[in-house]
Amino acid sequence: MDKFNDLSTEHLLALYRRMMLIRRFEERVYYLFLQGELPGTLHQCQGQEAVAVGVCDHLNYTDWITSTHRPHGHALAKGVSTESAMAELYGKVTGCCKGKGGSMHFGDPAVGMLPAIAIVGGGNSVVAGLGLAFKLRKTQQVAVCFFGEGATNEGAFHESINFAAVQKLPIVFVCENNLYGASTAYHAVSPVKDVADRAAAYNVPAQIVDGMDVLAVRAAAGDAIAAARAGQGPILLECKTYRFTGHSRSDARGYRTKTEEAEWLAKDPIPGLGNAMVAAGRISADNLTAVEDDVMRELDEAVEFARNSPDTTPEQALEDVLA
Amino acid sequence: MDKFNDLSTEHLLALYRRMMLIRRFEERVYYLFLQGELPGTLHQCQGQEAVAVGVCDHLNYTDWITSTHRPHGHALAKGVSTESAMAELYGKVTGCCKGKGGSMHFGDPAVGMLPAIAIVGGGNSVVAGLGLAFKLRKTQQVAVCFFGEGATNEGAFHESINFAAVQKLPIVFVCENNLYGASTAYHAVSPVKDVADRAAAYNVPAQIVDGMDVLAVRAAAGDAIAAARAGQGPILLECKTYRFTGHSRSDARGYRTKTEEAEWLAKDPIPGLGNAMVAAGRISADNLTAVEDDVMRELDEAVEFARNSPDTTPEQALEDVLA
Amino acid sequence: MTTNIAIEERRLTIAEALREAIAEEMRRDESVFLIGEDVGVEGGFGGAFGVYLGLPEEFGHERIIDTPISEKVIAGAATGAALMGMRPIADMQYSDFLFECMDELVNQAAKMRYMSGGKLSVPMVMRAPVGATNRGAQHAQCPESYFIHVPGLKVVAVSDAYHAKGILKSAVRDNNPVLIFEHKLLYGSKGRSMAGGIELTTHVPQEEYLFPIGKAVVKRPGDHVTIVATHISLYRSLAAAEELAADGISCEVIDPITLNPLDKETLFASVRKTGRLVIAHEDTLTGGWGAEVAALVADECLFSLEAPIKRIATADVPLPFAPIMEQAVVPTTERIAATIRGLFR
Amino acid sequence: MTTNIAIEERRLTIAEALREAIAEEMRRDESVFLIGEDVGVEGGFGGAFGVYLGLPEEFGHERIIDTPISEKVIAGAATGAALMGMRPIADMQYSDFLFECMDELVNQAAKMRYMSGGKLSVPMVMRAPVGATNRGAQHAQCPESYFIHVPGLKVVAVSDAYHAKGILKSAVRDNNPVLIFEHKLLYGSKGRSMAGGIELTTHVPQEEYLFPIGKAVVKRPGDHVTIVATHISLYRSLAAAEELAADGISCEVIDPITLNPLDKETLFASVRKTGRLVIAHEDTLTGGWGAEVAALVADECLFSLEAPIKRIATADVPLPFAPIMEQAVVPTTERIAATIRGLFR
Ligand SMILES: Cc1ncc(C[n+]2csc(CCOP(=O)(O)OP(=O)(O)O)c2C)c(N)n1
Ligand SMILES: Cc1ncc(C[n+]2csc(CCOP(=O)(O)OP(=O)(O)O)c2C)c(N)n1
Ligand SMILES: [Mg+2]
Ligand SMILES: [Mg+2]
Repeated sequence: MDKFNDLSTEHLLALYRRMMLIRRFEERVYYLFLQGELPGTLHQCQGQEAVAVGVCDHLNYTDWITSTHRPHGHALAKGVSTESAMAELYGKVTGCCKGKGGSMHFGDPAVGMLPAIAIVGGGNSVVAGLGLAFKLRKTQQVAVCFFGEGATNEGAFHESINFAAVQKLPIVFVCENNLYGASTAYHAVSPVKDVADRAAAYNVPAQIVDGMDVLAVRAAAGDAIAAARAGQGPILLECKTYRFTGHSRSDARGYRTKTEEAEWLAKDPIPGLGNAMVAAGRISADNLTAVEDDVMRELDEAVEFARNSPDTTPEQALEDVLA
Repeated sequence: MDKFNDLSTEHLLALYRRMMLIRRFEERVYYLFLQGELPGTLHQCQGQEAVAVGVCDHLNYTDWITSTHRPHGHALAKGVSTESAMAELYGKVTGCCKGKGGSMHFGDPAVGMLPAIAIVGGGNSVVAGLGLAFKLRKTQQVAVCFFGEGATNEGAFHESINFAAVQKLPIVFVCENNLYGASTAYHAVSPVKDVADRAAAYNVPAQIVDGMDVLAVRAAAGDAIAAARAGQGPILLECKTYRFTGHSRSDARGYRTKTEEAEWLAKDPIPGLGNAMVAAGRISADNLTAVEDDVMRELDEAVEFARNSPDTTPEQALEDVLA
Repeated sequence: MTTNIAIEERRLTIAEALREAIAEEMRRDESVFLIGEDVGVEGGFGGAFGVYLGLPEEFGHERIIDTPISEKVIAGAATGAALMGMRPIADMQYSDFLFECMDELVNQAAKMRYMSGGKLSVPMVMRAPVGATNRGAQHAQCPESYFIHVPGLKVVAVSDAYHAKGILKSAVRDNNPVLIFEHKLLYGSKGRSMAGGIELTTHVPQEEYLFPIGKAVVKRPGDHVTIVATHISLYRSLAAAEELAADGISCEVIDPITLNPLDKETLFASVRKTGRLVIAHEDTLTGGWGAEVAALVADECLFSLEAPIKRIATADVPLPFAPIMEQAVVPTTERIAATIRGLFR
Repeated sequence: MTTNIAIEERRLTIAEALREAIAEEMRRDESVFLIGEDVGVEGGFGGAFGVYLGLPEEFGHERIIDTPISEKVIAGAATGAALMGMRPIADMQYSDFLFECMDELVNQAAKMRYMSGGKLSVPMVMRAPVGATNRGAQHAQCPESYFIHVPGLKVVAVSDAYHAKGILKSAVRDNNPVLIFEHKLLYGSKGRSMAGGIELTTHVPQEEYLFPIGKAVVKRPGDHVTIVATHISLYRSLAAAEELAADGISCEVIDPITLNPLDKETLFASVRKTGRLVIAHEDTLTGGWGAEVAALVADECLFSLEAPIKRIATADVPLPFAPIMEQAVVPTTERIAATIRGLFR
């Protein structure tokens, strides 16, 4: 097995493209937000792309994920269409949630993603039910719960993983440990070094993964998802990662140092994979540029699509409360 | 040090008496309940006396405890007067909570006991504030949180011990692991063998204690309380114990075996201590009988007191909502 | 016809009726399952009020799921499973514990459909026992009113076996989260004397039937005053109505059954006829569901009113333990009757 | 007098006024402390809306306590510390997260005094920002109404800097748990245009003052209709009143400030004078606090009413993200004005 785990160049480029799509999506929507074109707020995931992409690479549309207030990367990795994601941010009726969800509630049942849950720990509670449904139906589906390290201090984290362990539910708990919950450093509010230190309290296997390396994430997630699918119960993956931007769009990041930021920027997963592929002679630098161009075109189209989509109507606000 | 940890005979007899008081109190109120003299329901603690007594032996009235739906033993161990406890069960205005609390909310600020909290895990949340107040005031007071093993699956357990660990609060978490939460066996709903297995998730020291041995409890609690008082942060004591009766007054205990019950009955902490003292020549059997007689007299008086106490009035129901 | 007589003799308690409803729905639909604390333990209680006795034997422990003491995950698991098309019936031993899973109910179960733009639904049922029974403040609440305020939830209060069975079956089939509140003293398991002599069984037909969510029932027709009441207060209202009839005051007593969405049609028609409205509930007064009923009528039927709208509710206190105090704060037949008499002076 | 002019020029935003109140109370009383998520982190935000900027520098990290993301323990620790005689001010970043600690608020903080037979008290404050700001259903709620239903809690909604400061100081000194709800768009930190042009500062005197819990303020006297409103709806009501004045409809606009206990005296006096009542709030309609106000008036002032009681509230939906839809469901000046005009036809 080579350093790419014998993945085909095509496959590697697909991973690269997916990460690039997320990165440029985030940059584009930030720009649009600053232009005043997008309402509300944004919680962005630049830097964390490898986690979403590495995990979701193993999932079918019939597998489900839950996400958080920071869901753009998870959505694009799981297959929510770029157009419908963009349109959602514009509050258009063509958005993945018909303009009702917005940035914090990205999701699409068609590709196996619940509306993201912006209550910290909320996805942890709800994912228990996804796993339970799959177990009861014996369908071999898997549920993946994405959450930040900050969420591990919520009661929901505890109750959910405990129940999942007892019931041996097919759930992979993927903690994106980006060191901070809003402005608060994990170590300042948690007495353990790693989130993984908590898995023993539930007799659940845990693994610490380099969340800046999409191949490392992919490998660990592959094992975890396969185990969950095989009925071996839940697993906790702690992916060490970093958000390159602020917590939300107005965050000046005064609570962390430039040195720390620079250290993590150096681990950027996207050039990380791209450069390695070039160095290994799998592709040329031009291939990467082509991917990026392709992504930019997709984003241009998505913005066009969103801009040209019909607005929601006041009447629509009253629909979809009850089934 | 002898097997009694060099405790004076007087001290040992006091421990014995306190356990006996709790045992006979529980038996008496069960009888009164069956007679229709007491309203509501009862969650009793026969078999678990050593935990409450061994722990509270180290506490001053300025130290505080929180308790649960099963609080009679904690109350009597902490020093709530037998009369006011009994009167509370009668719903009399002389009760420790003026008849407003009842069996599940026993408590008395005068001796350092909050009204017991009958929401499983509720005391765990609130005790964080007791510890925090003591820390902020630098008073060297300690808070003890009593809870069952069932409570450890509540989010409150997790959030509270995590916060206490981070803040190094002077709290001793005393888990009375009596194997069952209502009808549900701990092992059926928890993936770990011991509650103590969870302490590492909070980087908190833990100790498993024979909860049927008051001297063992007393020794472990002494260390834990001293450490907490010295500012070393929270500790988790898991006391293995058993309730000899049902979960509440109407429980036929069909979910556990007679064999298991017999095994635990054989470990009864009260004759355990009494017989050991006699065997060691510290006292004679007559001493024990005298203690028991004394306890019975105290209980007779308490019942008399309660019966003769004035009823509450309808008007009093409207008082004490706001300060 | 003798057959008819035989059928009419089939009287069940609410506990039995609920058990039948659950069993029937579980037989009918593989996606229905039960989840909660102490619901299926062998040698256990069959749930806190014996509703589930016998169900694990028929349906097994896969579909009767005993949980840790973890209300958040009970509600979360029910929500999540419902999102995947299952039809969970979740049990909250006492409704007082619902406060432990408010986020899952208010922010997740109720909002998921809307946030998904109508692409998902949450067909779950949550059952919760309410009411004061000499157990003090944390085992006595009637928290229905908190939930009528949550868009996306349906809220039901059942007061007799017939409607309990019919509406629980409707709730299981409903594609929305439905909370069903039942009064502990009305289950039948605690006996009639604890319930103040209320008849605890009703006729429940052998044949399957449904009772719709959103429909009220006129329990006693009358002309002079409309009483809207649930649970024990409903029976006390009926007793007061009986008493007042002797004085020539004719009360129309309505059991709303569904508190949200409320059957406004039945309510408004009655008030337009009687010109007077009294609401009785064991939930506390301020911000209770009676306020919503009053507000609706004060908007839609104001000029039909011949007297102030009166609410008879539990006093605004945490429930006290002592029976004397407890009885002093909950709505009694006497208070209901006296309040109504006051409207005719 | 020039001095007076100078004093009147001291205008603060609500965020600044709250900060002053907290600082003054922390200086005055050693037992006051602040606890919440991201409240005191160095280089952080000073709380989600900047209210706490500068406080850690003055009071240190012992008294400005940053917690894990653990709402239960924030509320539990505040309750417990208050029981020990401390006076915590707890911060809930968004009021939507209150559902994570309902048990601690409803079952513990509110009931501890009563359960202890009046021997204990819980002098805590919990602050929580409300309101829709284009963030979707889980960051938009106005959950005041849930809490007016809890005996043992006091509930306050502040809408201007002067009263915000005065009542927060009273709340800190109050011996009961007090929940204070503030509207995100009114803090001043998001700017006036986000708030639809509302003037976001008011005069706040240099000298210390308190404003009592339980007292309403008549923001605009009038004769024909009483409007009770809070937060943004209050300003929209004032705008509607201005507009209606041109049509000869004279509105009395009341800011209740305290939602529980409500200042019934001011409310009833106004309705008896005007004969008409309109309630406007951004909380959703069904079971909202407007229902309680309506129910009280329909009981106590029924025969003073010359028109149906109208409630203008957010539609019964989880809040939508898209601004068009959000604006369609919250109370607007137009809806308030149109509803009131309807009462005079
Ligand atoms: C229950 C709850 N509490 C607080 C918040 C406010 N909040 C939003 S994101 C956030 C930090 C989350 O940190 P983490 O879980 O590490 O995720 P990250 O933002 O780092 O991706 C906080 C405190 C919330 N949304 N929900
Ligand atoms: C939040 C909550 N959930 C459920 C209950 C119902 N209940 C009361 S006691 C009990 C079992 C508690 O078990 P454990 O913590 O082990 O204490 P034990 O009864 O064994 O002393 C349960 C489920 C409750 N009171 N509160
Ligand atoms: Mg984080
Ligand atoms: Mg136990």
